[in-house]
Amino acid sequence: MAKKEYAFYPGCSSQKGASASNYLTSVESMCKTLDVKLTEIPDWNCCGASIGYAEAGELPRHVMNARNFALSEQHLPGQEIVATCAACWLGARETRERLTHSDTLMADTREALKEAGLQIKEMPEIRHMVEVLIEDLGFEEMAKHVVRPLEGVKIAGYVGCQTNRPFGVAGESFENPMYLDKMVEMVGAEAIPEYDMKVTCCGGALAFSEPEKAQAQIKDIVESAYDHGAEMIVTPCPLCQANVEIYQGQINQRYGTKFNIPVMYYSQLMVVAYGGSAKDAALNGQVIKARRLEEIAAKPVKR
Amino acid sequence: MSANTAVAEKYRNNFLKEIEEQVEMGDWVKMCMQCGVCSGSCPTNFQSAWEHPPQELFMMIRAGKREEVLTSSSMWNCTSCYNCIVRCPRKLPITHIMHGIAEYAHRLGMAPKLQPTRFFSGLFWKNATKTGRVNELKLSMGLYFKDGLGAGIKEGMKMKDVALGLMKAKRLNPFEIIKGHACKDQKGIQAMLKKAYEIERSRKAAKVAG
Amino acid sequence: MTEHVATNETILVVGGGISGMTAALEAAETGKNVVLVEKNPALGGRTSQLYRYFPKLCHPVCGLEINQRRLKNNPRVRVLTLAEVSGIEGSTGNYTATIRIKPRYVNENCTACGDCERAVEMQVPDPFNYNLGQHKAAFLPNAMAYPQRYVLDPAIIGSADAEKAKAACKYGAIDLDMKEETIQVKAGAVVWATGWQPYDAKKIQPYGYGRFKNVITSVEFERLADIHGPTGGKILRPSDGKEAKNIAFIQCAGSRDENHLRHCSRICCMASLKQTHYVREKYPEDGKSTIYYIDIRAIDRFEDFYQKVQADPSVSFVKSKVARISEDEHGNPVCWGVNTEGYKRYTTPHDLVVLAVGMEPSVKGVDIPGHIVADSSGFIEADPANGAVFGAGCASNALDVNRAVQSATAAALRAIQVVNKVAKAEA
Amino acid sequence: MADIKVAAYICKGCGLGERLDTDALVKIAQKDGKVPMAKSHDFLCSADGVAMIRNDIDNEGVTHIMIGACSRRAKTEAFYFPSNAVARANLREGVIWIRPDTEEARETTQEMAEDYIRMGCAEVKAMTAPGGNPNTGSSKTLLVVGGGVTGMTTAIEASKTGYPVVLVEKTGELGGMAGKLYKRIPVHEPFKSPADTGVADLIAQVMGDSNIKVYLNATVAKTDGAPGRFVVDIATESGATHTEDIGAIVQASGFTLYDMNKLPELGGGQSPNVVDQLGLESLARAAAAGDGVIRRPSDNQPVKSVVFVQCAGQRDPTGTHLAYCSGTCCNTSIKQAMYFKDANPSVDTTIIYTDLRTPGNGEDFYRSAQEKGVIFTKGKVAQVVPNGAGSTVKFHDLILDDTEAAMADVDLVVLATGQVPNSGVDIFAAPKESEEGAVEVKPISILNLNYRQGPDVPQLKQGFTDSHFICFPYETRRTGIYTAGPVRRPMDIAQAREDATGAALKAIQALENAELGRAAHPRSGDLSFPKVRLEGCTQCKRCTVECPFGAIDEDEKRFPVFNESRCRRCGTCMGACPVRVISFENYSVNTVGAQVKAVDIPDEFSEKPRILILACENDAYPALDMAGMNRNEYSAFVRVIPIRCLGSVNTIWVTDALNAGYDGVMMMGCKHGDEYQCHFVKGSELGRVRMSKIDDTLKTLNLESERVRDLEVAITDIERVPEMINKYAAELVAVGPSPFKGF
Repeated sequence: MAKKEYAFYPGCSSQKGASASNYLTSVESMCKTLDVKLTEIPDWNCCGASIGYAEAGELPRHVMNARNFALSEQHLPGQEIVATCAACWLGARETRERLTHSDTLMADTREALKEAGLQIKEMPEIRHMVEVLIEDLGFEEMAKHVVRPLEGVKIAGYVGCQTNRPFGVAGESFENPMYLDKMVEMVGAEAIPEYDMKVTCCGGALAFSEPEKAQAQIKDIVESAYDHGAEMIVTPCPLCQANVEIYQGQINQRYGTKFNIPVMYYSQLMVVAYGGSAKDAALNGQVIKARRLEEIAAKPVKR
Repeated sequence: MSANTAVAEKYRNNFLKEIEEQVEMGDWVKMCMQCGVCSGSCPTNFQSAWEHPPQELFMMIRAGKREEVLTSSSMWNCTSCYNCIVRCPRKLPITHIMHGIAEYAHRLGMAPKLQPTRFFSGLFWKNATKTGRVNELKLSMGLYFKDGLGAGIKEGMKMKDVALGLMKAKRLNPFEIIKGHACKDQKGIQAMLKKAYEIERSRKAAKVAG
Repeated sequence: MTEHVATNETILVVGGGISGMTAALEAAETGKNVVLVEKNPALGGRTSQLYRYFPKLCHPVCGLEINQRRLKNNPRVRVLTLAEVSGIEGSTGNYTATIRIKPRYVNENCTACGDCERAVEMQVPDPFNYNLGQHKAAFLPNAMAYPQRYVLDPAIIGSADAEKAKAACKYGAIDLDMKEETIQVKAGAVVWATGWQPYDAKKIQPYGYGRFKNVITSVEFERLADIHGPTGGKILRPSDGKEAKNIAFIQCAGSRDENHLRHCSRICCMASLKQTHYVREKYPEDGKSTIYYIDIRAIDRFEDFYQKVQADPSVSFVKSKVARISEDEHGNPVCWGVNTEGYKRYTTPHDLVVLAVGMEPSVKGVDIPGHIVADSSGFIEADPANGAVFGAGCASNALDVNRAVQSATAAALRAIQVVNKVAKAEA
Repeated sequence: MADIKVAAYICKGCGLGERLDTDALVKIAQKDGKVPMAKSHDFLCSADGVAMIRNDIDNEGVTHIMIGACSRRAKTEAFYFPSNAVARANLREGVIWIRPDTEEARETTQEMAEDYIRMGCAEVKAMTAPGGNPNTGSSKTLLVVGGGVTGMTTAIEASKTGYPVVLVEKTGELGGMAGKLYKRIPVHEPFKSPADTGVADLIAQVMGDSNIKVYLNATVAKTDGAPGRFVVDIATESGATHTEDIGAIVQASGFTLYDMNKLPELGGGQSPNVVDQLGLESLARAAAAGDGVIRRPSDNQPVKSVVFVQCAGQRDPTGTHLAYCSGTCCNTSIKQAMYFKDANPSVDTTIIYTDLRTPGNGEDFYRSAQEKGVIFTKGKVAQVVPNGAGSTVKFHDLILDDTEAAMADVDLVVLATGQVPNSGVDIFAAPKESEEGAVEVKPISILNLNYRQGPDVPQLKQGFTDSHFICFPYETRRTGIYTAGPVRRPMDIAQAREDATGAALKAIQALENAELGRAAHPRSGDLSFPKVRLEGCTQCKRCTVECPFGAIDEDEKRFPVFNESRCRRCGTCMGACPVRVISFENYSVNTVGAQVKAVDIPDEFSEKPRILILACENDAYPALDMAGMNRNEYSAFVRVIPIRCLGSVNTIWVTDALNAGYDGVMMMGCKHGDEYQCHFVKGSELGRVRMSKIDDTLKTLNLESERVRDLEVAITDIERVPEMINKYAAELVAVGPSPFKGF
């Protein structure tokens, strides 16, 4: 029996062939090492994300999330929900808070859910994978499994917005959260705590609708990483990862920069440090290849 | 526009009350003390200025500037970074108010037609709720082709490299065009959402009726 | 001074700042016996750490000198320093307070000659200067210190330095074996005047206090301007000792903020207006002050002080709560925000940023011994349920000095009313 | 006068023994100081040293003590001999700490110490231990002028403390302004809604208290006497006059709202539907008495929209209206807006403000108003145009930067006009010429003081009563008379009640100390008092005119009449007196003059100039002490004499010094003017005025004007003062030695 079990809410972007599929792969390998059992919520649906607002309205948005709660309670009773995607986590958690604080909203939601033959009782806790790692396992436990420290790799911890605000990880500051830097150090790499763009917004959905606005912000994020001598950027959020990684080419065209910095998930770093292969870490999933990590992943594990 | 004029008539010069009753979290607008932290915290406001930053929108609402507010492009600049929310000394849920006003303007059909984020936002929601899960390929295509085929191809070409990169990395699946991810119980989802909209509409209507 | 015995006709005053001293002296000068308890080694409190007062720009130590002289001439006040009230038992007219007295390691033989200070090496942070500087581990708390008697920092005890200090003292004033003692004091009434403390600026994350060296607090700025301060009265910025000439003052740093202090701390606007005068005084040619504010609260007669500052070309006002501070490559703090008067965005670098930090009670209502009724900010409310424990000064509200003195004088009368009843009953 | 026995004690501790030849000092005391009983001690402030002195007092009959040790500000507990005359020669802070410890400095340092011993001995002999003012009164009754919240609170609190009270109210009922209010600003958690004023309860307490005698429709016709023995005539409606013996007085005469008719541009006086805050209160009371609906005065229609105009006629830099902020109007408008919202949330209430001022928990009240739907608009109102029943409010919306902003068809406009103190006659006001046609209304005196210096308490420029309003807010310039409430500073009920309670204590304290013949603040407890030798008086009236506290009257023959218990012991009268007939037992023309003369003046060839420093004991002297503590060196040629106040400096000291061959005189006093820092308010100013005339004296002696310096010194000038001294010493070398040396 696994050390820890959770109902898993991977979210749309983490699905096979989707923009964060590499996130999912690495998370699965990571959890294997850490002996954390994730059971996907059967037939889970989209959280609506923050960008859905124009059409979503209030109740429909909450109903979408409530459906996942209902399914989780029904199929995985007593388990907390873990999300890997910042938006999923935020959306679900926000719904949970609103429903707890408004009886009307709760009643309305229940009424709507009936249409899908579902119902919610207590509603499970909603956790982000990072919370699980830090709060349920702890750095010590995570560090135990490091067999291939990422020595000498300088990594900028880019936390972004939605894992950090408005809820954030308990005990962390909104303006200067340190957990990602701690994780970087935990895997034996070199953190950049003074990286001043660590909570700057990547532009979110505006990267699609108004690229120039989003890319202006992404430029600052990448530039500052370079200024601090980072070789790669690490993030806990799929949209951050995609936005910061895949537009570097366009930004170079727009601003005449020469950006080409890999953007990784914390899970990928951990898998490599845990002795996993490039494949386990889904390093092939990078648009901008993380050569240093590939090299390290190729090295034999010193046991 | 009839829906619009109806409410407008009902509220006459009390736009604030209209916002309080029709907009998600709208009842917080009156609590603003005009310190400006929200406006100063907004990243897009410093990349390319908002027409009216949040705190100014709140003042305009109190001043009854209905037309200017609802037709403004401002709210659509929100990236949902939540900086304003965590810094507001009055704890106003500003991000949600921005979304709320945008949604209301959109509902009344007063939001700027060509505002790309307005379009994308709607597109995203439809895309996500159609099958219960987002189809990223259709989502981007939909966005590029919003202004017709020609423009679509042009936009698409611009994004060619990005798309290719993602495909190489197996993070964009061309076959999603035919068959993408989807929930099994789509009927249930549709029914559930239909109901949700009904309830929400009736509640807001009830308020208009007073 | 003389150790009169405390009885139920005695008034216990807790806190030796301007409010506590005032309450004690006003009561004593009306013929009542008072025990005055101060947790620091010297009286004077927060105001003794200010460079100037608004609106007269006079020096707080001037009033302190008068109050100390009143004290020296008045045998009715018994002063206990390094002392804290840990418990209050009993009821109106009949209280017993438990007082913990920390060792000073220096007895009344001390003549304040300074030989021990010269003898020791060890340096320790100087709390009188908000730890901006250091002083010897054998020290006089400050130039105006009353009692005028040296103190040994506990850190020195057991070290060779301690022995040096002892050896250096010709008057047997140093007693390294002093221990903390706990005494009980009877009193008919208690005036609680423990004053205020600056809100912990670290908690105001967007301003980066603690992350950026050149972001300091308003109370720290007072020490920079003061001749007795760590820079000898020069306004130099912490990061590189460079003259700080372009200074930002950020209002409501912690106050009027549901994430921090819900109340308005009242004094901060006036304090910043006053501090622009320091900039002008030290850099008459090219000093520059910018005040970022929500509402300037220059209440009643202070308004004309505000108008004078407004007329000063070296001071500009921006109606805006600064959203965040970043730091540029020269170590200059940069203020980000929007001037809400007509929506103007700014990202302005300054040499130094001074946070007008809010005021919170030094002892929160819930932590006051006995069951005291306090408001949500922890200020003592006037309430019959408090019996004969009366809040005074900033323990009872966010007050400026003259209001604090008023409040303390009023509290003294309330205490006198109680002990007069006791006297009548006992007579 | 009983024969005196002087003893001199010289301490060898704190390095005095090493740095100075203390045996020589003992000899100086005996020889030059003519004090046969002179001793030295290794550690004078020790139990043993103090015991030695005590023993001499008890067994050797020593009455006068000269202590040559540290500053008079140090070791006060050890050297506490209240029943003896004590002088302190400051050898530590004043000599060895400000001089370098070098061989070449040794001689001048020793000379300095020797002079201080001579001065100490001379001073102490000229002193007697003060016995207290015999001319006391013992009335324990408080007079409270004003029956509003402040006055009633003062009366109740004083009575609770055990003191009888006479309360005089000019109208027919108690309650004052607060009595006209519907509700008050909340003072308890959660600070969300208007609260009961509590006035009715106060009135009941006052009327039910046999210890409080109330005169309604009454005014103070005449106030005579001094603390402890005031005699007050109270004129009542009936024309009858009642005379009361009073110990101390609290003036709680309150305020009047600024006249909104002076604000026609804001609609003041232009329409019944434009009211001031008091007007709104009466509408609210009327509503409460009726169906709870606040109605429009013009046509009695329910008010559907109301606009509050903040700072109406206030915060005006142009000087046309009030320059200050009344501090309470923001909270009041918030409260009044709640009158509407609590009764009917659909009433539109807007508050137009420039800076919203709700200090402390007022912030909760502000938030509560927002929750209730009160709209706050940051703007400057330009004009209120009444048209028909409604009004249009034109303003500059400062947030939207809309100069044309306007609100039409406003049912009711409330002007937040400020508080104007009822402080009576401004006895120092220059007569201002009234503009065309306007009739200059003479202010009516509140106290009708039968004082040489006028009928009321002196005021600050804005009409509030004068005080050291930061450290010592209660200290007026009329001893035993305290002011409380809005006459001191704009206040709301909560503050006024606090203030009233404090004032009650001060009044009680004043009458208690007056009975014991003691001084009041700032020399509280001082038993010395001014004595005058009338036979020498020339009726020049300088003392009666100059006394900062109006303590001295004149009799029909224009001789000064001292009211000792009105006196604060600053010595300004003594300094002013050209014939030197005024003195204190322990501080007189002689105690200082003798010190001036005691200094040994080297001849003109010695290149050892002598500079006399007269230093204010509250600021300059401590600054010199702290300079010493910091080891900031200054010239060994100065001889410092602490003085009570620059105002007490008698010209004779300066001329004596110059005649005796001093090369220069420095006078160090506190800042004067509007922002005065002198603890005797006018003392330093008067001293300066006096000294500005010294030049004539210098001319008659044909001396250079450089020989006298008048300096403003603050207590923090621990570096500046030594610099000034050294600079001046250098300058004097240039001027050359005084021609009077060796005469």
